[in-house]
Amino acid sequence: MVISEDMNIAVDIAGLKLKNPVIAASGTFGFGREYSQYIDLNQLGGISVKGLTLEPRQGNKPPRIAETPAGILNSVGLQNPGVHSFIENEIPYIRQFDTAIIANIAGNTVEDYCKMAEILDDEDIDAIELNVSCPNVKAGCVAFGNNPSGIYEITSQVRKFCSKPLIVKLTPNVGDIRETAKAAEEAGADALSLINTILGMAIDIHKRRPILANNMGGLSGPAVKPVAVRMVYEVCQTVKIPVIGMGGISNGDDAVEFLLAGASAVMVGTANFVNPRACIDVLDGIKSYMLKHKYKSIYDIIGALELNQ
Amino acid sequence: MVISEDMNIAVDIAGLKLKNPVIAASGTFGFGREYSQYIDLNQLGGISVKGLTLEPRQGNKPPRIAETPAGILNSVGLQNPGVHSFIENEIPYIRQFDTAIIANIAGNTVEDYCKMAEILDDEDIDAIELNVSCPNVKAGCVAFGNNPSGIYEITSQVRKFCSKPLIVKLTPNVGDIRETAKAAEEAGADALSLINTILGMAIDIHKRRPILANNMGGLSGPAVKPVAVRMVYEVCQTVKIPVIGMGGISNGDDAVEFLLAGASAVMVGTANFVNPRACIDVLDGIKSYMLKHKYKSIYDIIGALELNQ
Amino acid sequence: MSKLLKEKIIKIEKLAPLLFRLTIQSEYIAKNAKPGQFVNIKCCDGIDALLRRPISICSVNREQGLFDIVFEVRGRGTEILSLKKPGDILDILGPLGKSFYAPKDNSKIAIVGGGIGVFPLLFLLKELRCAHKTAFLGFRSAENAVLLDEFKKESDSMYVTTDDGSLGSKGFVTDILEQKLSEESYDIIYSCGPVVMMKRVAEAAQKHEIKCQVSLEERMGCGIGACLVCVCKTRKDDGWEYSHICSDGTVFWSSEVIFD
Amino acid sequence: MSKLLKEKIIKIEKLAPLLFRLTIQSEYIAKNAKPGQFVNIKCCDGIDALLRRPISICSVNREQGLFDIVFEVRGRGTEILSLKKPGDILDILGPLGKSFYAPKDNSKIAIVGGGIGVFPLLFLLKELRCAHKTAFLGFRSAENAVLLDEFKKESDSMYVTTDDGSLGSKGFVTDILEQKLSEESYDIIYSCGPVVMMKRVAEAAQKHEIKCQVSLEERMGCGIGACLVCVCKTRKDDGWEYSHICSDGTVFWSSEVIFD
Ligand SMILES: Cc1cc2nc3c(=O)[nH]c(=O)nc-3n(C[C@H](O)[C@H](O)[C@H](O)COP(=O)(O)OP(=O)(O)OC[C@H]3O[C@@H](n4cnc5c(N)ncnc54)[C@H](O)[C@@H]3O)c2cc1C
Ligand SMILES: Cc1cc2nc3c(=O)[nH]c(=O)nc-3n(C[C@H](O)[C@H](O)[C@H](O)COP(=O)(O)OP(=O)(O)OC[C@H]3O[C@@H](n4cnc5c(N)ncnc54)[C@H](O)[C@@H]3O)c2cc1C
Ligand SMILES: Cc1cc2nc3c(=O)[nH]c(=O)nc-3n(C[C@H](O)[C@H](O)[C@H](O)COP(=O)(O)O)c2cc1C
Ligand SMILES: Cc1cc2nc3c(=O)[nH]c(=O)nc-3n(C[C@H](O)[C@H](O)[C@H](O)COP(=O)(O)O)c2cc1C
Ligand code: FES
Ligand code: FES
Repeated sequence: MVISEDMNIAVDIAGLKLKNPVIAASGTFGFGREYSQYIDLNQLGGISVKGLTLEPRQGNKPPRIAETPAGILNSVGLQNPGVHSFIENEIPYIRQFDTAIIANIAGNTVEDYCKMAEILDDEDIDAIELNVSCPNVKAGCVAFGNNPSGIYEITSQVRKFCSKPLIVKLTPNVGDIRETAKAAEEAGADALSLINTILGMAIDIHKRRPILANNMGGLSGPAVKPVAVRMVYEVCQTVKIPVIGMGGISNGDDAVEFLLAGASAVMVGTANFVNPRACIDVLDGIKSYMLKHKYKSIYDIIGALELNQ
Repeated sequence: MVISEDMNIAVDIAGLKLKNPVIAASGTFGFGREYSQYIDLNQLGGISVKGLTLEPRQGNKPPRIAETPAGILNSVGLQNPGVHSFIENEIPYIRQFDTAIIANIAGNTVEDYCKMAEILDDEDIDAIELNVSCPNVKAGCVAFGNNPSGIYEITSQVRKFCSKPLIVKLTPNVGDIRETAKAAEEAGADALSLINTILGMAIDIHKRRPILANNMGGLSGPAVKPVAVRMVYEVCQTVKIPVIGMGGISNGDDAVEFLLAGASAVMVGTANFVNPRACIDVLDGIKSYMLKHKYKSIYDIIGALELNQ
Repeated sequence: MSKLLKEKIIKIEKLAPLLFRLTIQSEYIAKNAKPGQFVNIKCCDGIDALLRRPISICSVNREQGLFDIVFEVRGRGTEILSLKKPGDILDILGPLGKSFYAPKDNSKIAIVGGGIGVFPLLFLLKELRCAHKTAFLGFRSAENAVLLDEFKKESDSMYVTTDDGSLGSKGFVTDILEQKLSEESYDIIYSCGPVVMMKRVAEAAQKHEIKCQVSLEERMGCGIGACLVCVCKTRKDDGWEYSHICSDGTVFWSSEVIFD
Repeated sequence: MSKLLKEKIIKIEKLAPLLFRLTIQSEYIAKNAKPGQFVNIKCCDGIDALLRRPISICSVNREQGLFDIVFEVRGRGTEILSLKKPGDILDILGPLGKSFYAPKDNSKIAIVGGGIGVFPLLFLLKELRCAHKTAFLGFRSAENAVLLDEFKKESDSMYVTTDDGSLGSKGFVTDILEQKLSEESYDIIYSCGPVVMMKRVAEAAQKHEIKCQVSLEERMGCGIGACLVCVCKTRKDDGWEYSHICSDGTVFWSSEVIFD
């Protein structure tokens, strides 16, 4: 751990106050429980929990994961115990720790999203993250995420039921992410998070079939980092609301790229599988970078990128 | 070299006859010359030459390359000696070898493309590849590539001046690549090639600037393979014309993924930098795979993927 | 409790052309591991073979603080692992997963292993203190039938089959098992190997009303129950659900599992 | 002619905390390499540190068929390289690039090196058979000022500077060069190091009307002139063009180069 008494690394994401900018990414960190034996959850800025649906879901057939060069494809398909079980069993557990709880939600219809937002708005969570971009379920959230009007519609509807900070998570599977970003902002999102996974496929050449039972899946991990950094930069240049950056972050240097590009916080996903201490290592790495360059505040880094002429 | 007397690996891509399905990808193989000291160019199915413009171009400022996890970003910006110098100095050189010559062309206006097609149509080349998707030049080809109507317009115009096989190269930086693919097919393309590079950015965190002088660049290499395979599969399901697949191919197994997904041939790009013998290794790998599984014809593999239910 | 450990490789042996045994120094694993558990190994630093590879624990030496794994080279990760040298440090997460049910001392048990699934059962045999142990071991060919001496030492009777008949009886290990089951019975059967094999073992056990545990495999992400990728179908009152092999298993009662 | 080679590492020495010398067995490179040329090294199999890393040849031993490189650990590739052991096989492309101009036997020459750029000039000094050789060597600090004995042996006079004054004179190597140039002249100056340094060397050479060659660096893809990424601005009749450092250089006449 880097000593950093006089360093200010707390961030405020449209009312979501985080003691540091490192959040565990949805779907990669369960409900925190599983990682508590390897790291002190109190040290995390926040946890975005596994994507929740109104009713419990079993998800897709296995295999649900394939390794690709410097990345993975997953097709979990939103297996989760449902929002009610989350409220009953998981919130109390995570609340033992001093870390923000972000409820990541997904649905098949606008009504699903609204209902979940309404239910969760009364619960002890810190923010809601709209997953309108999961590539692994057939109906529903995909359709909203890949066009500006879909995003606008769902965001503005959910907004009515949500008094907590509302984060809209954007998909990279679009022609111009600035447009979906703008739509979410105009519809009342408090913040944006990106990127979700990139649609991909891996083939078992000996079986002549896709490795994933679901055929396609979402790409994440180091491989996607340059695409994610570019998109975060583009979005930060386009909207005024804060942005949470993610995609392939494995260490502090990776996180600093996103912060420089304009992200106010970062999420760490796939790296948790490789290194259960990844979130802490990312945080320590950010601090080392600040120490080395004598930055006192995380806001000295956020958006500090200068373009080459 | 795998012995394969009775193996049929020749492919016919809408009249472009290749003795085998392995082509060196545009921009990664110069004009063949540079690699002739490491491999026998006679063994290649074809060479897609460095992207040509009507007039010579100097390209972008350096640095023009950045390494990313399992990939590279490049922003060469189409440095090339111009189409006339190509005709005078390069065609005669490559023609010494028994391999197909694909002229990759790019321009700022539809007229540029048409003029080049008209000029090249009389020359001793085997096909024209329209680069309507280079992310590294500001004006011009980007604008055509990222929407169906742009692709339709340019393809149908160029078609008028081009009696040779016309390949349209698609960009992955779109929401749905099936739409640009369909547009190119409808406009008269003989074949499609994909993917070009994915727009990305890498940041030097100590200088707080993008590594590339041009700030953004195109991602290629192993990292993009799952995205490329997915797109090739999607396009092959959508159009009837043949497809040339590429994106991260480094060995025979990678190439077989693209062939199974429906590509009639593959191009090898970034891998040439890592391994100057990459094209030959890819070819040998395809043959080994065919031997192992006792395929007699390359057409037994092409499109042979079965989906999981 | 599992831990993230950096442990030293003590020995590496090539048992067959693609089969290796690694001996690793680890007080923690040697002390805490139970039969059926696995470790999740980062085969190399960096992004090449990005994910950890799950490998079962094949035996432990509690006094010397050592444990063994036996693995087959299948792809990039296991290839890198096979090139390790004594003295190299390995990044290990473990021990992970639930272990086999411990039978009563006077039980008569059988283990049924196939292929690479044979080796984790050696750990079980070694740990079991019970009246009578029978080992049914199936291999592809004689070449892969290694560590037979150890299996022999740890069991009261042993049956070996190979697919090609190059050692023991020719055929599937389940053939012999089914044959034996018509003659004698066991209190419990433990099985690890290919799904088709375990399915047949489960069916045979059910037919003869013998308790049976199987150790399942699936592609994994985290290995600790967080990413939810490693599922298998298990029964529940009103139908089925997806359980997670890494954390709910890898060992399940065969009656719980829906093999389809 | 360059070749794709798999060659054995003979020796690895740590010269300073982040500075290493590798000795590699290669008949082909030892026989064919000329001063100023480089090799392009695949630091590891697989995708970690994907691209080859260009490293200059620091000296060759033609009799024994060996060559040396000296490199600084900067990132992932050079880190992996620094962990190699004697006996490891290295995947090398080389020798690449154009070499330094060979001066007349009776010439009086100077080399001006800065930082890591010092080391390729040792090869040049060793090969040059000329009347008088002066070495100007600039380092960050005493710690990095290694192989001085060898430079001393190969030169008739030698000047060393360090940025912090911990060895030799404090300041930039170009300060001493400029001072010396007001007293004596050289037939040719060869330079390798940071761009700012080479720019000053080029300006001093021009001022004193001395021929000057510089060896440039840029991020590379292929190293053989195919990918067109490694450019520098060079003069031509009607203005400038982008030349390719890997194939048109790395050595250029300083009068050709536009430093901006
Ligand atoms: C709980 C468990 C215990 C295991 N115990 C052993 C053991 O003791 N000895 C042994 O040789 N093998 C064992 N395996 C299988 C072993 O994990 C795979 O052979 C190994 O992961 C293959 O990795 P690779 O890099 O060589 O292959 P690649 O095909 O390159 O791997 C690519 C990806 O697929 C995964 N993968 C590929 N095959 C399998 C498989 N059969 N099971 C799970 N994941 C796979 C890899 O982990 C990796 O993520 C076990 C698997 C599990 C789930
Ligand atoms: C012709 C030539 C000769 C060289 N000779 C030497 C030498 O003799 N000794 C020595 O220590 N270094 C030399 N360098 C610099 C050396 O190539 C880089 O330090 C090295 O590539 C850094 O790789 P890395 O993986 O450690 O760093 P990373 O930063 O992890 O590398 C990332 C990418 O950037 C490239 N890169 C980073 N820094 C440089 C740089 N300064 N120049 C070119 N590419 C860079 C890498 O090649 C790689 O593609 C030379 C460079 C060139 C172009
Ligand atoms: C196994 C897995 C499951 C995921 N599940 C969800 C999810 O439920 N909701 C969501 O918004 N994102 C989900 N994601 C996407 C991640 O939150 C993140 O956006 C993506 O993985 C990119 O970050 P990374 O490269 O750091 O993993 C999942 C990712 C993985 C790998
Ligand atoms: C340095 C470089 C230059 C390129 N130049 C061109 C070009 O001029 N025209 C073109 O159509 N594609 C160009 N490409 C894209 C490649 O042809 C190919 O589509 C892409 O790199 C994906 O394949 P790969 O992953 O095998 O490299 C270039 C790629 C690289 C890396
Ligand atoms: S591997 Fe992640 S839940 Fe089992
Ligand atoms: S590195 Fe490819 S042209 Fe110089």
